[in-house]
Amino acid sequence: MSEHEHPTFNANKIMITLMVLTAIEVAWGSLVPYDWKFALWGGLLAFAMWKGILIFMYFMHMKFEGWICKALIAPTPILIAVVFFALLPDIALNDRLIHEVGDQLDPVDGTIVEIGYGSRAVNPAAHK
Amino acid sequence: MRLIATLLFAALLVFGIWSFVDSETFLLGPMPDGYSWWWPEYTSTFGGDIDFLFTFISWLILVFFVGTMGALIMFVFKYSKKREGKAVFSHGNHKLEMIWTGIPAALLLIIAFMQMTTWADIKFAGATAGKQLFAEVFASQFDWRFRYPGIDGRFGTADDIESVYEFVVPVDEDIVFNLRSHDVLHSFFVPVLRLKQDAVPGMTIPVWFNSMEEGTFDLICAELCGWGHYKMAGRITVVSRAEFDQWIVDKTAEKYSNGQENQ
Amino acid sequence: MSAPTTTHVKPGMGAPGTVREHHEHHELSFLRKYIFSTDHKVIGIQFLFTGLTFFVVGGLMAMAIRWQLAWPWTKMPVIGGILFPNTGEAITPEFYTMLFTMHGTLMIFFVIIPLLTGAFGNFLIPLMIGAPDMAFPRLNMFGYWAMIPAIACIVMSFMNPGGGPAAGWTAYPPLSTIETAAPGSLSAQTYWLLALTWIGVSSMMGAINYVTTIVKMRAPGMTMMRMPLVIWALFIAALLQLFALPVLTAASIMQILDRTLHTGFFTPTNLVVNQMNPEMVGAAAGGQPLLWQHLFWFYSHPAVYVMVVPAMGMASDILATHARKPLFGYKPMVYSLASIAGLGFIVWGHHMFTSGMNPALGMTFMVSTIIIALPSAIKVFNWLGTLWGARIRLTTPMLNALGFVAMFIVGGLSGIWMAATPVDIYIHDTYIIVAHFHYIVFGGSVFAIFASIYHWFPKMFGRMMNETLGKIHFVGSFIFTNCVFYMMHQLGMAGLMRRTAMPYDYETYAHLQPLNQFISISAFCLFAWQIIFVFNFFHSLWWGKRVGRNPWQGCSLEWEAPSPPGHGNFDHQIEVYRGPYEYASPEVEEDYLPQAKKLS
Amino acid sequence: MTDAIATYDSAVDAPRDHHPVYDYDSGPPVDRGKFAIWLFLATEIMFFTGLIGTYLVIRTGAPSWPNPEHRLAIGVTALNTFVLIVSSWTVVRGLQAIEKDDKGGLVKWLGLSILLGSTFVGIQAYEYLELIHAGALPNQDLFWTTFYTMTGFHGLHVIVGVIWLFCIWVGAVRGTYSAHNYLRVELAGLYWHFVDLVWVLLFTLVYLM
Ligand code: HEA
Ligand code: HEA
Ligand code: CUA
Ligand SMILES: [Cu+2]
Repeated sequence: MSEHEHPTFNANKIMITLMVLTAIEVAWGSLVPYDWKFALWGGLLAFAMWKGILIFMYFMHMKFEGWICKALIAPTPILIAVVFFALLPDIALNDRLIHEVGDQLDPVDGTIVEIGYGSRAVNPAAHK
Repeated sequence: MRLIATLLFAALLVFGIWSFVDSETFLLGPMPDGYSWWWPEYTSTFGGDIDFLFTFISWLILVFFVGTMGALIMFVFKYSKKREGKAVFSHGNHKLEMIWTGIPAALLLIIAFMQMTTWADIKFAGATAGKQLFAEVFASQFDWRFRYPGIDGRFGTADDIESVYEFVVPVDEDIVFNLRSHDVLHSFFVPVLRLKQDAVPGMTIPVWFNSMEEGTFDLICAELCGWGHYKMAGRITVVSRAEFDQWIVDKTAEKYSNGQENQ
Repeated sequence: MSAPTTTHVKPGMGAPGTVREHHEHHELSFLRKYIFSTDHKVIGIQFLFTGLTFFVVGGLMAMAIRWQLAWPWTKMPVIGGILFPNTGEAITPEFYTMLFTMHGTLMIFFVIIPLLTGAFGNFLIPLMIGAPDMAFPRLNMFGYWAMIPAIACIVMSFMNPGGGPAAGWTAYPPLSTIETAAPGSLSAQTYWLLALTWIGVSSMMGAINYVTTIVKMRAPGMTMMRMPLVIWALFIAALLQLFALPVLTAASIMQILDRTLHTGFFTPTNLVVNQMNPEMVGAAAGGQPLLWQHLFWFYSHPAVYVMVVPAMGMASDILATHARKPLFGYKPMVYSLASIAGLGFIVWGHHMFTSGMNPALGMTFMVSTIIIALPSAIKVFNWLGTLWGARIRLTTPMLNALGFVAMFIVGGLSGIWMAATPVDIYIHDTYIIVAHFHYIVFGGSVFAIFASIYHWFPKMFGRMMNETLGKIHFVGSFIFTNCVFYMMHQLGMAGLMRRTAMPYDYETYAHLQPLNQFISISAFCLFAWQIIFVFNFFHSLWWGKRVGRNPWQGCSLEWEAPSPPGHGNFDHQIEVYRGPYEYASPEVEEDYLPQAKKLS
Repeated sequence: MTDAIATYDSAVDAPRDHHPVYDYDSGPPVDRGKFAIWLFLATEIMFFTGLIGTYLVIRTGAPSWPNPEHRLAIGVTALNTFVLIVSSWTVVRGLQAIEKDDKGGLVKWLGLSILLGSTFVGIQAYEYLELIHAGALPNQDLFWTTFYTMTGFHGLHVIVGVIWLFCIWVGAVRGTYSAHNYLRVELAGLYWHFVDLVWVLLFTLVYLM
């Protein structure tokens, strides 16, 4: 039935790569300090992307698909970027947010965590 | 049918032109003292810029309206007549296509650029940054409250003055205020000031205006905020600086005489 | 476009032109034939009837809105006693809020989108590309049946004892998520969101089907660039739905969770609504109302193009057919449709200019919004180009299509005001907006729907609709529509805000009541005038003149099939030799050259 | 105007009975089912864009965010991640088996995938129970809000995937699929891999980051 010769790739090899990557990732996540945002996030995102691409290309054999399936998926990365970057200035980097910091007790281990936003008041100058 | 159709579309065209050209009294004759079917006179400094842009765009779209509707009416009138022979066998014209893509594109880009400075003047952070904060405006279901720093000019001190419903501001001065809400969305809308800004819970939004005229004007909530949205009215009273200072003094006196210093 | 003879027959999965034998000899039971049908034509007609029914409901709500605005808080004639026995038979503010919320929701999600994509998408796509049915008939049936829970939810929402949803069709939080903010909307809003989710599922199933059918099931010779513009339009609208709708679904789910599980996506900290703090009663907080607005408009702006793009396609088809002239600039038309769709994804912020959105972002959205007027301009000019030098037959479909063009121009041009950020500061949420979108959705989409009903009614039911009645219907509708919606611009110019139950207490608005009364009376007339259409529709259904395959002498493939087409659509093998608009072709004697006609 | 409207002529206009159904495949060489499933996956991608995008912007906007290590059991979930990846791999093996007409292989590998998928759901259910027991509810704070929404919807997808695979497995046991007919296996597999892919991202973003 299928329209083309089915791609043969070594699934075991991909699987093992994924396993190893996951292991490294977990190690990375627990070894890199939580405050080293750049290294932590950068590394983790890179590993996640790598794994995602492996699954996408081989397990979902997008690599062996014709142009048509690629075209169907092509708009999504663009739209993802559009959504994300349009939300950034308003939600993530919004400097007009002002909330009192609310300390909360962590329900699981009882430590105090800060949830909510710091007082990033507008125009501190105006407030004198 | 041909005549009826032509007349119908022509009526829309005539109507449209009429509403633009005779915008003040369109259809219903002269209005009582200063009311019109058009925008009310502006009183803020940036009102002029906005009105200019509006008028400019109005004329531009009027031109396109007349052009396209005119062509439509003409073609309907001319080509729905019973005639011999077939229609023109044409699948398009590349050159024409370029022209009628190019000209609107240029005009649209001009509009886009024209408005940037006005927009930046009104809304960008730079327009309010570093300026003395005049008041804090709280919107809540369904009233407006205004907090002034009081005589000492500082917020959060005992002599802060609060006013409900009425926002008193001095004329000819840049008024910078922080707009807040603690329940749902509201919108600070003063038609004559050409000013509208939503109040968003969780956000403090700096807003500014400068009224060039004295008087009292309606302050309207323009964002749906519940069943009482329609009656969430306020009032802006623009007075001279001297009157304003006097008002502050009076308010302070009133506050202390009522024994309301429980800040 | 001039009839190249080489057909790009790409062998697909099977041999080219696989002919399946037809085994259907027995009559299907009534249930299988009309209720649980997998036939795209029946499903299309199901959508048509559902949509029109809700159109009447939504229209009635509009009338109630108009009653309130003209004669606020006065006794409503006839139905007042039934609806408001306790408030002197007059509308209450809560009820008014619910009225426009439900009016907007029904009209957009249960009328225009189901009619355009559901009814005509289903009916026309297989017929116009020469396919026997949709690619997945069963999925298609489920697509219609997913409307049923949606309808159930919206009815539940409407009938909710505490009152209906009260946050506008845009459902901005926190008004929509905090129960104390809008008394009466306790579970109604949740049902409303569920209805939206179900209707989304329905649209998504439809869209997957349309795209697959159009790409995979075109008749031999029917290349993409030979498809009628309706099909292009429906194709593009389906893609818009596919890529935008899931985001709304995700957002509605978040809002449902905010309401039911008290999560905190859209609830900021330290909220105090009606003396109640959500955090005190155990809700999470720290979220942001603007998040919803972004996600909502990320879908709902493309959705407004879903409401106009198929209408544009229909108008293009009908204009060319009844002008007896090839469509002017087929390719530019296709490209402009595609660019409307593409740009449609990056302009949603123009609904949020004054919402507290970052002003720099506002400027970006302003530029993209202004640019999106360009493809629309191309379309308008090409329609006019089509009329130039034509031999116009002023039939009812043609009149309605012309009405579409005229009103789309008016509605589209007022969009330019709003796209200008500083101007939008004044006109945002005023009646200019209401006028703008009613011109496009009522004057535009609804007139295109009227045109399409008149145009394809013979194909759907094998009978003609009455032309004279149709013309009377058009003339009256056109006049009253303009009386209603043109005058709304004037209201907006005076600064009148939308969603105001009783504006005349404001000094600024006190003088507007006579104008509102004029608008309301026109609206009642508009509604009453539709009785002619309803009569014509049902009368013609049974007693209309029988027609043959091709009553309008059209070129596209649906006219090759019998009227109404039987199971499997075509009774002879279709092959396509040319584009869809070969009217007035010099190659033949008649003034039309059908796509499937072979010239020796 | 009505002169343009052709009247009904039964000689040409009446439908001809007993005609065959003309079904033609026009498009690019890809199966309809596969085409549709990719469209469907595109909608799924956009759906998760909504959820994950929301999480990312809320998270980057928050000045402080609890370290997931303190709140979640990373070890168990890492194990779960392995389970899901292995299940994806078994599906691939199943597909490769049926391509070679190895029907027994398909049954075996698919069965394994279903087991692994169920294990994943089980472990996640256990994790949820533990968390809820410890008092972590979605209305606690934004961390839990986003956590439950994202993993919950992913979990629902896994359940749907398991049911789907199970239907395919029943077919495989009955011997429906062969080297010439395995499209349905492939489609279910595509969905399963997609669910796996989403998990790979979620695990990183929610548990590790
Ligand atoms: C089918 C529906 C539809 C369509 C097609 C459009 C088309 C457009 N819309 Fe509209 N819009 C809505 C439905 C629609 N809109 C709805 C429902 C709302 C309100 C939602 C709510 O808040 O409830 C809304 C609100 C809305 C706003 C927000 C206003 C506010 O709330 O403050 C804006 C702002 O930019 C806008 C702009 C535009 C523009 C620029 C177009 C353009 O695409 C129009 C392009 C067309 C033309 C320009 C006309 C034809 C061209 C010519 C004749 C050629 C020459 C012209 C020039 C060179 C200028 N619309
Ligand atoms: C798709 C869209 C659509 C349509 C067609 C309409 C149609 C109409 N609308 Fe509506 N409207 C909206 C979409 C639409 N509207 C939206 C989205 C809002 C915003 C809501 C919000 O703020 O949240 C709104 C808001 C809105 C308001 C503003 C309320 C407010 O803000 O306070 C008003 C006020 O006058 C109004 C009036 C009307 C009128 C008089 C019609 C008339 O044109 C209606 C006439 C109807 C008919 C004439 C029906 C006739 C029936 C048939 C022809 C079917 C025949 C049937 C068979 C054959 C079975 N509408
Ligand atoms: Cu406050 Cu509307
Ligand atoms: Cu829009």
